[in-house]
Amino acid sequence: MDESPVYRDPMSRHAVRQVLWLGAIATAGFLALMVALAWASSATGGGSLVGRAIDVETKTITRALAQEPPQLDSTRATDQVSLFVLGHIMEGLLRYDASNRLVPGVAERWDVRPDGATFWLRDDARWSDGRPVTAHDFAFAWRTILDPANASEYAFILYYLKNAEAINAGRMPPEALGVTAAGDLVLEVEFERPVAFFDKLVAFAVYFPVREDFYVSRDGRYGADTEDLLYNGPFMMTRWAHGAHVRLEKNPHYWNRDTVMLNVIDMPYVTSDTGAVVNLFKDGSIVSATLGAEQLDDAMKLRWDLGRYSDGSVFYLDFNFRPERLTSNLHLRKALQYVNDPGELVNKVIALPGYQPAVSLFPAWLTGVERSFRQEYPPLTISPDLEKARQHLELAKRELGVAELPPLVLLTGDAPIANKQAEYFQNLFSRALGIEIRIDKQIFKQRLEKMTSGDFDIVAAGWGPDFADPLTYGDLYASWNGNNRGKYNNPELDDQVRIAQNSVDPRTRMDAFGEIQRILIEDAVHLPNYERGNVYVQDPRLKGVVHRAVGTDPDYSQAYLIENP
Amino acid sequence: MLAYTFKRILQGIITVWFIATVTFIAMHAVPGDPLANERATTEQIRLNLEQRYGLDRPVSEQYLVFIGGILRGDFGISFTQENRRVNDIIRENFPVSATLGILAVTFAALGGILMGALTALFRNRLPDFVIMFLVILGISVPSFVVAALSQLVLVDINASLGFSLLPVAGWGTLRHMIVPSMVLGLGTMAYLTRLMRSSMLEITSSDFIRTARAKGLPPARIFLKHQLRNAILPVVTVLGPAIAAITTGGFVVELVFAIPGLGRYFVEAVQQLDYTVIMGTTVFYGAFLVSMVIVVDLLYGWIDPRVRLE
Amino acid sequence: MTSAKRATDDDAVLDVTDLHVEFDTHGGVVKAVRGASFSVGSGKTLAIVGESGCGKSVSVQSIMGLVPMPPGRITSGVARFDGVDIIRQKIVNGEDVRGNRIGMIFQDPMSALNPTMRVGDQIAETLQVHRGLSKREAFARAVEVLAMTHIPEAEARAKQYPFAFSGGMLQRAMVAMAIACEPDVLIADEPTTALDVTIQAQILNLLEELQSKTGMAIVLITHDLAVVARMADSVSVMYAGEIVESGSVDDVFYRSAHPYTLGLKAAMPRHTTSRATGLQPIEGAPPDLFHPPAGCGYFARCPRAMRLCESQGPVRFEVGHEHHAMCWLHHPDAPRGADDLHRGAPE
Amino acid sequence: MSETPRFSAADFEAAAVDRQLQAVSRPSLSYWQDSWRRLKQNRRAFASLGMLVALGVLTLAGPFVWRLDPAAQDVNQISQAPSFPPSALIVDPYTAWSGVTAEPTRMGDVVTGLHLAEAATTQAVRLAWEPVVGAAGYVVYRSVYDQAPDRALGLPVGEVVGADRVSFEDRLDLEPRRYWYAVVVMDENRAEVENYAALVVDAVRTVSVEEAGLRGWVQDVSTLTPGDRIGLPYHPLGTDYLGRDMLARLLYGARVSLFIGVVAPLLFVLAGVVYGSAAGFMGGRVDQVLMRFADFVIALPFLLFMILFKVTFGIGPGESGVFPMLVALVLLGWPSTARLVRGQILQIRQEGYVSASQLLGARTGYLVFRHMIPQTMGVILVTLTFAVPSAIFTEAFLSFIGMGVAPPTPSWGSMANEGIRTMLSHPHELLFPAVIISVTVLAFNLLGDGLRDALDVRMRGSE
Repeated sequence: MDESPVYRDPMSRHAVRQVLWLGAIATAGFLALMVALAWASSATGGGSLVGRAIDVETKTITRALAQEPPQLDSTRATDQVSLFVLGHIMEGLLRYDASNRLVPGVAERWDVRPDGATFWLRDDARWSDGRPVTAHDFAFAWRTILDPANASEYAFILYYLKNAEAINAGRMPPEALGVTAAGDLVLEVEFERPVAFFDKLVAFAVYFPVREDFYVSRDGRYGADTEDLLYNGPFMMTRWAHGAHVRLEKNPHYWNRDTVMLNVIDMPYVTSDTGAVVNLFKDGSIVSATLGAEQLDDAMKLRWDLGRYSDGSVFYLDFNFRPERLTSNLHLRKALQYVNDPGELVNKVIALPGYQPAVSLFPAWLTGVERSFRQEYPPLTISPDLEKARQHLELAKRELGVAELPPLVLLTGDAPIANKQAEYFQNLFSRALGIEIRIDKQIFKQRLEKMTSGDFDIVAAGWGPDFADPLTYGDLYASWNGNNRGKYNNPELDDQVRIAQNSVDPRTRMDAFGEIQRILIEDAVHLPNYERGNVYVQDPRLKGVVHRAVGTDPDYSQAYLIENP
Repeated sequence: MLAYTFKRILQGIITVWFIATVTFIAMHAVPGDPLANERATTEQIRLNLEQRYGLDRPVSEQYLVFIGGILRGDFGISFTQENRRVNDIIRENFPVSATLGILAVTFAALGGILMGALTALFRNRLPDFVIMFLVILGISVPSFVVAALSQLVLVDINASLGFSLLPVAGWGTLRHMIVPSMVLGLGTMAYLTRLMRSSMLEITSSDFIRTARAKGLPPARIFLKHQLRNAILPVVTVLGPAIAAITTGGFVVELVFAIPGLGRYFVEAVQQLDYTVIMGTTVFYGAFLVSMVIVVDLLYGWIDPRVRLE
Repeated sequence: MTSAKRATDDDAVLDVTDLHVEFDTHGGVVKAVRGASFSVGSGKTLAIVGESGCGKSVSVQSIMGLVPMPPGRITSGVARFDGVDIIRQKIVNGEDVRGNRIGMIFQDPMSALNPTMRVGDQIAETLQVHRGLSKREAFARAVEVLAMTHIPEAEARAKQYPFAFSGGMLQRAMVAMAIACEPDVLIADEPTTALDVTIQAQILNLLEELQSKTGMAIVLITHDLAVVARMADSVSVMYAGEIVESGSVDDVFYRSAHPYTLGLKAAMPRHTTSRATGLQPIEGAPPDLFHPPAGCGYFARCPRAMRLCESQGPVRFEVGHEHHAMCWLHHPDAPRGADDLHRGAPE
Repeated sequence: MSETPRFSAADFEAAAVDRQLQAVSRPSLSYWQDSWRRLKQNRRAFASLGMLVALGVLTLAGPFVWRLDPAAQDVNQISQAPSFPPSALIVDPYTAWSGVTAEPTRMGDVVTGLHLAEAATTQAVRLAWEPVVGAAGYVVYRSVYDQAPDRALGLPVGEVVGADRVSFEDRLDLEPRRYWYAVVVMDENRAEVENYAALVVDAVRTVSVEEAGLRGWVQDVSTLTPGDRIGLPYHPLGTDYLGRDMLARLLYGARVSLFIGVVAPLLFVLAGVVYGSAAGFMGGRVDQVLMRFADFVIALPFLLFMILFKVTFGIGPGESGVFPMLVALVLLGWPSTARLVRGQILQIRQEGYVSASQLLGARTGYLVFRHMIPQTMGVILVTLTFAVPSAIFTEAFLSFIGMGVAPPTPSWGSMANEGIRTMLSHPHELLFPAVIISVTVLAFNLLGDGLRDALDVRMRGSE
């Protein structure tokens, strides 16, 4: 009986050819649909041509933005990206130059006295509509910030001006502010109390000018789009597709325009994923990219030349000093202090060259009287010592009257880095001292809620500078400061903070900051972790880009292009 | 048919109203102060901010303001993106997400049906195993990995070619859409492939296919008119929610490929407790989902007459 | 003397000889059809009758290529249609035989139609494929054919979907579908089994009417002898994969030449059956086709079984003009009893 | 035809035929027995069943076999790829280095005499050099490739301010490998000059006595003296981003991920099936209301309600909320299955056998579960096998926002998510969890396929 199956199932042989043929139509249909949709979406959405990183002829550079600038109304801006864009399209009374010295901006001359300050404006400072920048613009801007209706979150930075706080509280009208335009080009300022670093304050974006008639004409939409802004800085915004594309072009009306070498800063990519940004750099689409630990090997293999800069912020573990919390016990904090090893955290766990182990609340970049603050006031160094730590632990247990410590709660956010560090500390404290740490992971707003309500024992926190003076960190642990989430209350420290706030003499202020630093370490008020920095790669043909801890960072206003590196 | 559609639209509106109300209550029940920021704000500034966003009024009143807003089609101003009306966010970012979503779903559906049919035809033979393996990989590997790896491949291709065949990231032209939509559609395609295979197997052994073959119809016609038409039913039922999920779930792809879509607003709004954006996006997404489900049910009715009258 | 060679009927439209079909199953190989031969002339109706599971459906379906292979296999056999063996080659002078030259209807109409396609379209489909008619022309023709099957307001009905049809109407639609291309042969695989008696009669009348009008041959698969008596010109009785008796309907009914045929007739209720006489079922069950018996398949249930029947399979004896039976009782040396088995003229 | 054969008279005697009743040719198998037999038949499905059982055993017995503590961190072995067990040199505990200062006398734009102040170890590499007059400071670079040809200096690991301070201690992520160092002079306005002094260094893995004791590698610390070599614990699958043993974490993580990966899909598919079949079967107004509620659930913002669940369930810090997570997964997971099953039921409801069974007085519950659900088995099994990976990764996402498993308990999904961040530099951290998840999903899919074919009544008796 022959075995050959006489007759194959017709379905399979024919069907394959037909189904594959069907597949071909399907793919063609899919592509056709794509063309149609592409046409539709490019008509509505933000289109971005695939630019190359650098175009030397047109002096154009292309880079990425970490996120869409949320607020370009300088009276209400708070976040890093908005301040970066504002730093390029606006200019305050003073600004920082390439080597971070304060130099004239809109103001040609200025004089700061204990009770106030006078600024003489240059006559050739212009807005992008050609009209001159006057003292009224600054007065109006500062009054608007303090006006309760404007609800600006940074209003407290202007509390140095006379009656500022009262105006912000609605007890006085904005006109009562201690600032007057004595003529178009002279600005008189009265202080609520003496402030030695007022010149550094006016370089901050919150103190930028706003022209009243234009502000009023936009009726509340000021800063919402390119046509709702007036520019007096080196660049102006010519294109803003929200969340997709920001384009800055040289401002022809800027008084200092001949020092501005670039014509266009194009930012057609908005993403916070470091991997994507590095890929864009690798693809030659953007001029610079910040590297994560993930991309270091790649960078070295591709033989990129890398730079690094500190972004000025410092990170630490804060304790909760409310009486019912264990962490209010000094000996327990001392025990944790002797186990804390910022060197191991930075060098092993984070392993990014930009970072520095922190030894004090005051980061290394701060300047003291003449030299750097750290050289003039070296902090007491606490090197890890297991013996002392365990002694303090015993003392703490005896004081608290417990044989074994109950678990401590470490509150942390939901960013991947925060998660990694929390687990590191959890293991460190349990292995070295036998203390059980429970990690309380919360999403951003819930974490803030718990920090304000004090629902934690230890919390991972950090602080970035607003102006180039130690006071931006110095008052963090003052009992009246809202950011003092652990409710640390030390009259001795409060006195030093008031001295630093009110005196004008640099030596007295720096001694006060030295004292604050000593108290924080001796009283183990917090455990310093690291000073954050970045490693970045930049197209060698782009020169003159300035990085700084305070002020516009990175600053392209003095940048220029060279033909080949 | 028109009456049926109208009835469904009415039900849809009620559903969306429910979604809005429940989300509103949930949003206010969740701890956390929408105005709090990393920098503690003084009490005075907090009050000013509350007045600006109308948060100082009792929740019930805020709800009425909100519902009134929706009826007028105004979702209010975002807390975090202070100058942007939520309407603008949706108007500018939704088309991008929708384009990406539709492309991804089309890619997923075509791919899924085609591969599902092939695996059914070649049951337990080589193509079945190969496609099954790809499907397993498609769903076991997190979408972030797929996105990042495909971006790397793009970079290498551009590098080796010397010019930019496909842009590595960004949005605007067709060339920006090809890779992101494929990556986004991958997971759904894997699911549709398996669904299609399962229903194809059941249909192939049914009586009316035997009749069709007895009628001497060419296999392609049998496949297209008879097998496909019946096997596609479960796929269609899943397509509705899939379109909605992809359109708004593209957060990872939008992040890696720097695409200005709506996905990121969904996630960040909840993290920031940005009430107006949460409500705006949720209500809009609810409406979009409901309309997709209606479209799918109508499509389902058109394909399978048996359920048409329900 | 058994005829050495059976004269092939020159007017036979479909002539199947020595068909063998097997299935690979987990339990081993099932020999479903063990050498079936039958043929039907144009305008004639051949009934293939037998218990369920005797292989009658498999025979016709395997010819039409409807048996999935694997697991099915046609190991040998020829099905000559218009001079071509349609087992090996489905295309006869350029046209696919199925649906065009040979139509087929099935037992359960409820599931035999595509639920998601209009009935009219499903009928029109065959015309579009085989006659190249446009969709509109095909649909119009479909309505006419549907009308031929006496479905009321065929025009409206054609636009409806299968779920809106009753069992009888569905079967009519099936018939319409099968005869749309005026096939030469219509294979009806137990067309009336799923229908109640009144609808059954209507369908059978319809088939007769269509046959007389178009002269198409009908191969009717059934287990209902009443239907055979009413419709068939010739009959093949199938048992355990073999045609045990074949001949004209009168030969098989009145001059039954095989004990199984007698058993079938005895099991059929007649007007004379009364509560007293009752029906005589055939004891036992068909043999297991995993290990088909060496001898006669019916041996275990045959009241006239002889020792020879157990050891050796019977040969086909010609017991009359085109009347054959596979039973050793027709052997010249077999004892002649007074039973009513027709023995044909002894040598 | 052949000549009629001749027989003897005896052949024609009546044979005695024993009328035994229906001979049972093969044992009759019940539906489930038949399905089980066909499932065993299907080699692939049975192999996958074996795989799943093996995974189960691995989960339970694993941690007892591989004794390492999944939470023990070793900062000296962070993100190590799988390799044979390393050994380390014992040295005295690390003490801070005051560094070297020298008065600059020599002019020029490059430092000279760049040398190692001490032997290079993984604890610290201490460089020292001769100063240059007029330098504002020095920048130290380090690369893992030769810097020479095109001045690719690599990572800027440090900056020294002041011309007189002429030493630098590098402790950044040191591994026992070769490093190329470069020291560049910064001129007065802090710009780096072109040429540089280079030094090649081979670091040796070292561990301090105190650390060996603390980590428990050596029972009795007193026996250790600097200069000895000890073997560090062996990590066959390497270590993760905090130096924890990957194999231990995979074994321990299996408990969470397999539990969630299996139980959650079962529950929410079950819920979906019941809900969907109810909607599909009853039809009409009830079906409309049920389906609109399903749309309503799908449209709710997942993240917001996860936070709400976390608050309502009152998950304290550090408590692992596996049960509430399960509830959350089920509450928000069932709609898609429900919609699918409803679609199928609508079709099946038309079938003849359903109305026949109704005629025979079958109650709705019996009707749905006995007649309708088996028909939709194919679709249900596909959804079930697809829900496994999504459940595993949703668990990882929930644990990430503090809702699911509290650290340091590992789970496959969270290990994979962590591995993504460093998938280029340390691929093994992503590879192992991703592979084991894929294997689990493959096993479930093959089993699902096998079950689909085994349970499919129409395939009964076929291969």
